[in-house]
Amino acid sequence: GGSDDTSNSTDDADTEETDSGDSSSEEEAATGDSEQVLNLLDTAEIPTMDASLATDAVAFQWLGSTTDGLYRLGEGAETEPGIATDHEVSEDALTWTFNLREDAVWSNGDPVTAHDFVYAWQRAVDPDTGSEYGPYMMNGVIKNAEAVNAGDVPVEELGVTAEDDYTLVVELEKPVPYFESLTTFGTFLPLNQSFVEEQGDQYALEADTLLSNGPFVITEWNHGEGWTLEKNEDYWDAENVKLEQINVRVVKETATGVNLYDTGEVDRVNLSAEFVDQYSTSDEYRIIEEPTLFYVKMNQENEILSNVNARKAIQMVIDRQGITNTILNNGSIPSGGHMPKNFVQHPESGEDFRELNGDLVQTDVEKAKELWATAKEELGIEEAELGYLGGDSEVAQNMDAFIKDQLEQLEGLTVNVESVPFQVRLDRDTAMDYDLQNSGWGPDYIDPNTFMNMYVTDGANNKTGFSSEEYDSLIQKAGDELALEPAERFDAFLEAEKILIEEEAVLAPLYQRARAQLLKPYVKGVVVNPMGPDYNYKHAYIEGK
Amino acid sequence: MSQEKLVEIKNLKQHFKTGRHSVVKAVDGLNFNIYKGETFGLVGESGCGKSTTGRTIIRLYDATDGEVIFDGENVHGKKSREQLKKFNREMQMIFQDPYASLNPRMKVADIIAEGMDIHGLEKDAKGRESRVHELLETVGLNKEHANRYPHEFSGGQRQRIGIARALAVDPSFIIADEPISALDVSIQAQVVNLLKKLQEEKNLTYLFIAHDLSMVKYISDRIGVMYFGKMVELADADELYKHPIHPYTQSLLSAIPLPDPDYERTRERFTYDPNNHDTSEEPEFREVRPGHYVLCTTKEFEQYQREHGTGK
Amino acid sequence: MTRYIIQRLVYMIITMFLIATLTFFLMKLLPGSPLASADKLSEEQQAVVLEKYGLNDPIPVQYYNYMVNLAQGDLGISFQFDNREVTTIIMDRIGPSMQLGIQAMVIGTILGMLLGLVSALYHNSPLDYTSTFLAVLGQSIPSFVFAGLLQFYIGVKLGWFPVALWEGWEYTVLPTVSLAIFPIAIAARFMRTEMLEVMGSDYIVTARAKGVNKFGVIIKHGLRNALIPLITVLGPLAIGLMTGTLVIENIFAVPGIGEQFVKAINVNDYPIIMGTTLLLAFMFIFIILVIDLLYGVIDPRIRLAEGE
Amino acid sequence: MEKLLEVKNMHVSFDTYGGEVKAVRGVNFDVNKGETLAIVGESGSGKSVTTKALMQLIPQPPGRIKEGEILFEGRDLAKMNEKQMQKIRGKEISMIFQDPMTSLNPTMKVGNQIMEGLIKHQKMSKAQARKRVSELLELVGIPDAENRINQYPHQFSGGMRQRVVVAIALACNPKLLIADEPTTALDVTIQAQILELMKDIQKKTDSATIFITHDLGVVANVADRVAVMYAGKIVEIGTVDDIFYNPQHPYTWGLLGSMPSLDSEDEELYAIPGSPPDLLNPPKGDAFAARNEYAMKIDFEQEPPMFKVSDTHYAATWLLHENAPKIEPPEAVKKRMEGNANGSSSSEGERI
Amino acid sequence: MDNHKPSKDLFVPVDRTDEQSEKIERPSLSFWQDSFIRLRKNVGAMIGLAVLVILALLAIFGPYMNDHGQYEQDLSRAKVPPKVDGLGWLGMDGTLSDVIEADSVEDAEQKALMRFNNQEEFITTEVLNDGSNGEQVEVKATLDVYSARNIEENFWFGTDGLGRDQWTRTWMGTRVSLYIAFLAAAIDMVIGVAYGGISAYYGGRVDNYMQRVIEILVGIPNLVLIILMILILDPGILSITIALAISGWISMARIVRGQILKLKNQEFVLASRTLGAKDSRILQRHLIPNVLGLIIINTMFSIPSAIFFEAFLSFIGLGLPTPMASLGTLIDAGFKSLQIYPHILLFPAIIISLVMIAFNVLADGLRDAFDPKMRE
Ligand SMILES: Nc1ncnc2c1ncn2[C@@H]1O[C@H](COP(=O)(O)OP(=O)(O)OP(=O)(O)O)[C@@H](O)[C@H]1O
Ligand SMILES: Nc1ncnc2c1ncn2[C@@H]1O[C@H](COP(=O)(O)OP(=O)(O)OP(=O)(O)O)[C@@H](O)[C@H]1O
Ligand SMILES: [Mg+2]
Ligand SMILES: [Mg+2]
Repeated sequence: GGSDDTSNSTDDADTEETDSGDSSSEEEAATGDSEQVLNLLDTAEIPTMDASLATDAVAFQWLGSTTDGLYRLGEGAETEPGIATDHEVSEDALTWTFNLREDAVWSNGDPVTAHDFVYAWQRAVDPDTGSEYGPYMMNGVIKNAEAVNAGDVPVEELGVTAEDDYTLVVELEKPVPYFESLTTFGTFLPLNQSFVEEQGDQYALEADTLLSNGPFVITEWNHGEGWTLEKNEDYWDAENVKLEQINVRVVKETATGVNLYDTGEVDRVNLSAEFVDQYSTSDEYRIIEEPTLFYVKMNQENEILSNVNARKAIQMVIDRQGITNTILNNGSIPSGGHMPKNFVQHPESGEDFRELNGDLVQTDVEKAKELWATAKEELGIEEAELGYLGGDSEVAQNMDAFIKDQLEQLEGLTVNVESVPFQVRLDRDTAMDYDLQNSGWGPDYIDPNTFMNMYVTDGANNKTGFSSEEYDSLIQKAGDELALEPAERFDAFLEAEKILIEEEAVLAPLYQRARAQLLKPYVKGVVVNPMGPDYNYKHAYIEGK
Repeated sequence: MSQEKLVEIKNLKQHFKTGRHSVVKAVDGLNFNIYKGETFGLVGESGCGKSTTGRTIIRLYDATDGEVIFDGENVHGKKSREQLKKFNREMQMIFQDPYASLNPRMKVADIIAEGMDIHGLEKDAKGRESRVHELLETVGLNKEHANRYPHEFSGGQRQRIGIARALAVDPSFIIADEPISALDVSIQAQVVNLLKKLQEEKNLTYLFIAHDLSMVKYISDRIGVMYFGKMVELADADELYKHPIHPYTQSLLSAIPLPDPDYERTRERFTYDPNNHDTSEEPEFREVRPGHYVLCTTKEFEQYQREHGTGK
Repeated sequence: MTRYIIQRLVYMIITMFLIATLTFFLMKLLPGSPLASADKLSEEQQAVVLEKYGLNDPIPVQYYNYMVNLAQGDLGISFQFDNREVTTIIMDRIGPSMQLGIQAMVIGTILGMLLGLVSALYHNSPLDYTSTFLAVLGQSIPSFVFAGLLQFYIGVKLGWFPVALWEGWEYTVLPTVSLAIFPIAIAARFMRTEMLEVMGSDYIVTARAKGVNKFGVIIKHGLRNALIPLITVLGPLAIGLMTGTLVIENIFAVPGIGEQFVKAINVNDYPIIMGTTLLLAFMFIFIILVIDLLYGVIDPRIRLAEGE
Repeated sequence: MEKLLEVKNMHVSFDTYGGEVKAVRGVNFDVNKGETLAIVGESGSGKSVTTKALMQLIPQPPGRIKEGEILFEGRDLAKMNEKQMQKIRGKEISMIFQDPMTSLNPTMKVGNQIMEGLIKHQKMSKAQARKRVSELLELVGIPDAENRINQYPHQFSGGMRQRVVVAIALACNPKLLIADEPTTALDVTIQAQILELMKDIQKKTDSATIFITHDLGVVANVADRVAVMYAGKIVEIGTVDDIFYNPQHPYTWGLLGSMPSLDSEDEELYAIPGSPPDLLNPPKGDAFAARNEYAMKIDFEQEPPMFKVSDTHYAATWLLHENAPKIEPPEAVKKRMEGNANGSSSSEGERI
Repeated sequence: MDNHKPSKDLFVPVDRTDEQSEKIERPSLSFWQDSFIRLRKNVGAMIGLAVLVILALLAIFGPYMNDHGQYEQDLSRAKVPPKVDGLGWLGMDGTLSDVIEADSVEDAEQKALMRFNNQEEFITTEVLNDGSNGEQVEVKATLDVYSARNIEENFWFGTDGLGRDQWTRTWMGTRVSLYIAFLAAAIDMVIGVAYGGISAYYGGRVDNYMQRVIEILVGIPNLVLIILMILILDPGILSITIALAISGWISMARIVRGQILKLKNQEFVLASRTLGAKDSRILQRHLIPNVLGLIIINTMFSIPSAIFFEAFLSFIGLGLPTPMASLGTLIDAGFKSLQIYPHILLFPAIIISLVMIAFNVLADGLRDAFDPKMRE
């Protein structure tokens, strides 16, 4: 039967490719060539196709589909060649030299050269560009990025140069072991300087004011409504691209998406918990694990939360299994630390980070109550009242209500849920104007650092008041001296996570998100990425429709 | 009847701005006196400014120009609250529309007692109640009516409630603005009789506004005829009826239908054409016969005197 | 008449100015940062980005700049859609909203008036009760429930019309119907009351006394006189519909302005909030003017300009 | 004289929350060709309802004609359906309503309002109708008809509006014109003009008129015969002289007595006490009994039949019964009767 | 007529007293009593009123009719369908069923088992279409949820995604919705009436300026204002109510203004002025009471719109703070699982519709009852 291999598969999440083997057993045999058209949904309009300005998943998705960077993310989160064919790293790991292919062209015919990367990266950190991800991704990574962004030195000083048209030299601030995966990220995509400058303000605002050098070209872009991608015949790897067209429509309501799926208008739809019950028996149902974590952030400036026992009590009292099974019901898994499962593996043993550290938090209501009692004693209080900034997922209401209920198992604790829009929550986070907060984090590159460096003292994303010298030094070491010692570096992160979660209980982990979705069986070869663009459609094709 | 002036109206004007550049001269230079104890009738066609005159006298409108002197004091102009209250007690009004003039959401007792409440005339609830009952009886209703609502009454009864409300503050002067026009013929007589009776009992002075000359003649001592914001003729009631001088008055009198088929069969109506007037000078108000004033030019004056004069 | 319109237009500019000012300052009260990834950037980095949008200036300076640009017809660029002109975005989005709004309005008004007419004509008959009940029901079901049911049963189960999306006229059917329910209900109820009132008035009896038949009486004499209160309520309602309703747009995946607006508010995209507000306010005031002019057309007694 | 309209025992009721309002309770009268019948009576006595019932213009529901025949040239209007009535209305019988301010459609040009009937009944073309409208306006004394046609009612003065209403009613040369208080809203001078106009036209077209009013002066001016209504019934009917110079019903006395005459001196006006009865539960016996100064026991028990006073004059009061005591009518009325003793008219009522 | 032979002794004059002629038959009723009598005769309105009263009573007492708290969660009994003993025929039998399509009956049955987590002993299947006609096989599987999950007590309205008792939550939600509605109406009534009253009564320049202010307020889309209010104030019932009131009072103000403009020149107001009444007295005693009917009716209409608006706010995620429920949040939550757990939506939706219809009908009735024209 063809029903067991796609559904409920929680194992290897990186390659979500439907088995093509039994398409013949479908009621209708594939009749020769199917139309190579993929119909998709997105929940939001593309905010920008300007690589320097992109900040969100939608933008990165379609930038990724239309533009090749130095490398692109392929099967199993392995990098595959993009514009770069290969690269050399200097011994001190500070200088990376990329060799570029010479047959890559922009869709206007210009060759893709090293200058395009230099221009793009300089533009990303140039303060005049107003890029958010430029400084976020490059500061501390590319040499001089911070100074350039602050306007202290001219952009030319940025550590990226074109040795010749097809050789790109990148100087780093410090060794960055995951730099290769970084280069697949949207902010590092090349830009055709003459075209961008020619378009000026208009660059990337419409289908005809942007260029592509990747597998697909945007041929139609109706803002707010959807867009159409067509195969780029000039793509250097065009022969390996089978899909002729991708139609994307913006649909925000899950129910609407499901209805469109049911009527065959679209080929894939993500399901919310409510629909999982209904479709979980379907052959087309599948679950995609993501390396995105959700957790409760605790503000240690709050008197109660400054007590580690109180924090531990909160960690332990929440039934994470209940959240994933009943509230989310979409294949999400309880998380026991601050590193997702199947995200990074030990460089030598290949063991998963999560397996090595195990669940650092166990749900144990009795223990939690004990810890809480201790905490109350230490704090000298009987009652406690905490505010809780709710989440903003589709299930937020239920989730928040559930967590409130769970937390209030701790005697004398009252939790007041506040539901605020995302932007407001960010604001209150920055101002540390919260007690508890439902928060999430997805990786920007494939390395433990993306999760662990958040909580260094005064880190931009810390905002919990957590500060530990030991933790800081571990992260510091991982960035500096251990940069070239992958195994030790990995151990340092393992150690750091233990401090973060087990000892200091900075966060109360909740779950690692998964996507439940319906996918038409005739869609094959779509690669699911753990970061950057959600999907890689380069190798996708339709068969047996 | 004494010849003591109770109200003196001097050059009263009331202009309404109806637009940026348009003004309705509803009342345009009125002069007349009302003596204590008399009934002064004011007639004229619809829209000639009768109501406006009445309302301006009682300060519902601020006069554009001119004076209203009541009992020796100017009614208009800045007044203290006390003075105002005094006027409000001395001068009262009975309104044209018995349906619109009673608040449908108030009990009759409260409507009648409103003036007493405002002026604090009756200190305790008992006194207030007995006074209301007394007033109801005065106007020919009975005390059971006190706790009802206006909609339970007929037009005539409502008008009587309006009269009782006016009487509640013991006024000496009452402006009755077409108090009977909206009533049935059979009810009109009830109200007119009541007004007459009250005048005798309480020595009231009335300004009685109407456009029906026969009823006005019946109740009034003197009558003023208004035309387009101006007084065109003023005389004793009988005098006016017997010797109408101004052509408008003549036309008005000739138009009144009388309940007498024989008379009606032979009636000649006189039509008034304002263009027939002598326009060589501004007309003035002159005494053509003793106590009989007409708005006319010198030329017309002479003519009127020739035709109607007593030859004095 | 022309004078009157000119005068109204001047008032309109003043009102728009005040609205712009008020919204500008209100908007500054919105909590949260307009940056998409404020959580990832250090304060210095944020400042660099905000500089580009002039958001580091003191508020009075920002206000001055905004107003100067506004006077030149420049609404600025969006924050969430980088570099895209607010004017273009709004123009892109207002189209579908207006189309749906107008369709719903036209259908709603016509059907509603018919229902109301039937009610009024067969006053206190089963027909009256049925149509009144329908109208009340139309008012009583939350629009998203109604839209959802419509989509599922008509779109998915029966397949009569496309489930959602925006690719042609047939795609507008379900959203239009969902939107039209409310105007139908309102129009029906108003029509009924007004028509009953009008049908009881003397000139209707006069018309009947002339021997005009019932239908003629209603169409020639009744309708026009019942229209005034109707357009008074339907006018603002029309704006509400034309300026997009988030719920319907979301459910039917219509690229309209309502959804855009709510999103803009959620992510603090000030230029879009401002731009949309101004557009909506303009449409509102404009429609009010149109309604006022219509009053004069429908009822000659209503003189437009004072003293004219 | 030829009878144009004969109304026999007509009853009209309204069903309200409070119960059945018996607005018209058995009315009999007839109208001859070319004559004017005036119906007088106070507000609410059923005058309008009676005439509206003739044209089936009573709002149904709540109103309904409970019984009775309305013979118009021999045809019973009460049995006609809406379609048939539409042919009668405006063409054979037309109506002028009380209030010129409200009886014209404010949103329709005056010309069109007059034309409507012409196009409907005379099958005229628009151009013909226009011409006829000009004539009609001219006829009712509105100058500059060409321009006036295109104006709206609010651009007309009250008197002119009433003329327009008259013009509408006259448009198709009806055989019977019903004028329901056509001058109540106007002041005396304009009232006089309209009355003259109506008489004029009636003379020209030889139509019959039912004229409703409660102003006896107007009645004296226009009527050939008069019917006095009280509480949904005709209590006295006769020629205008019968009613004015030899009234028999105490209610008629009351009406006549309550009008001051211009030459009478200051004596108290005769006033009918009390107010009209509630038609929801009309009293037993004579509806007027409660207000009747001369009421007898029987008035509270039995309804009086119509007593014949003369061939033209009937009245429904027990006072005319042979057993009734001799009653002196009130002073004012007596004076009126005496004043006319040297005139024509009959002397004493003869009972049947 | 000839048959009339009344006896002679009836022809004697009677003494007529004034009392008799002035007698008013009607019993003495206050304005409100009078209106209420008319209202009582309006069957529709009375049914509306009765429905509202019943709903209000249920909102008050409903939550105490079983012993589940509104926030009491238990994931093990999440999404349980409604079950009422004796109402099984209404579908409230505590079962879930689903029609499953497959190629063969076995396949379908196997899927059915999977659909309900393989709780074989509690599943009954019924073959609707055995595929012999060439179509897909259809099997209807019914799961007895209560026995499958070993739940002893009955949930009358079922439970929601967190296993909270829907009966309790629905009535608590009704309570909140009605509360919001009434509060919003009250604020609306106070501000709207005062604003409209003052604007119209003082007229002239005051009116002109006050109307311009309204125009500006109307010009700013109320969504902006409302979202702002909700964001600035602490989220909660009060801020939602205030937000509602911000835009709500404008129509009230307009209506009151129009009405008072009409009334303030009525003769009874003039009469009061000639008696020397102060403005405050005229407003309070004469004007407001006469607009009261309209005010009440308008309020009746603004109540449903408040309920809807709160539902809309829930829809865009700005509704009540979790875990509080209103009918709006319940419907919003239920709507998402409409196709599979219709009971979560059904009951709140029925109640909200009932509330709306009842208010509408009642308001209609009130309008008639207060209309002076309806007075006999
Ligand atoms: N408040 C006002 N604003 C503008 N014009 C007014 C106002 N009040 C009265 N008028 C105008 O003033 C003129 C005189 O009106 P007024 O009411 O005094 O007439 P009237 O003689 O009492 O008429 P009627 O017999 O119909 O009561 C009319 O033309 C009227 O339109
Ligand atoms: N639509 C109706 N519903 C209920 N009762 C009505 C209706 N129309 C008239 N009536 C009642 O019928 C009775 C007679 O009314 P009608 O209009 O005929 O009086 P009228 O003699 O014409 O009075 P007026 O002189 O005021 O015009 C009144 O008591 C009135 O209340
Ligand atoms: Mg007047
Ligand atoms: Mg009448």
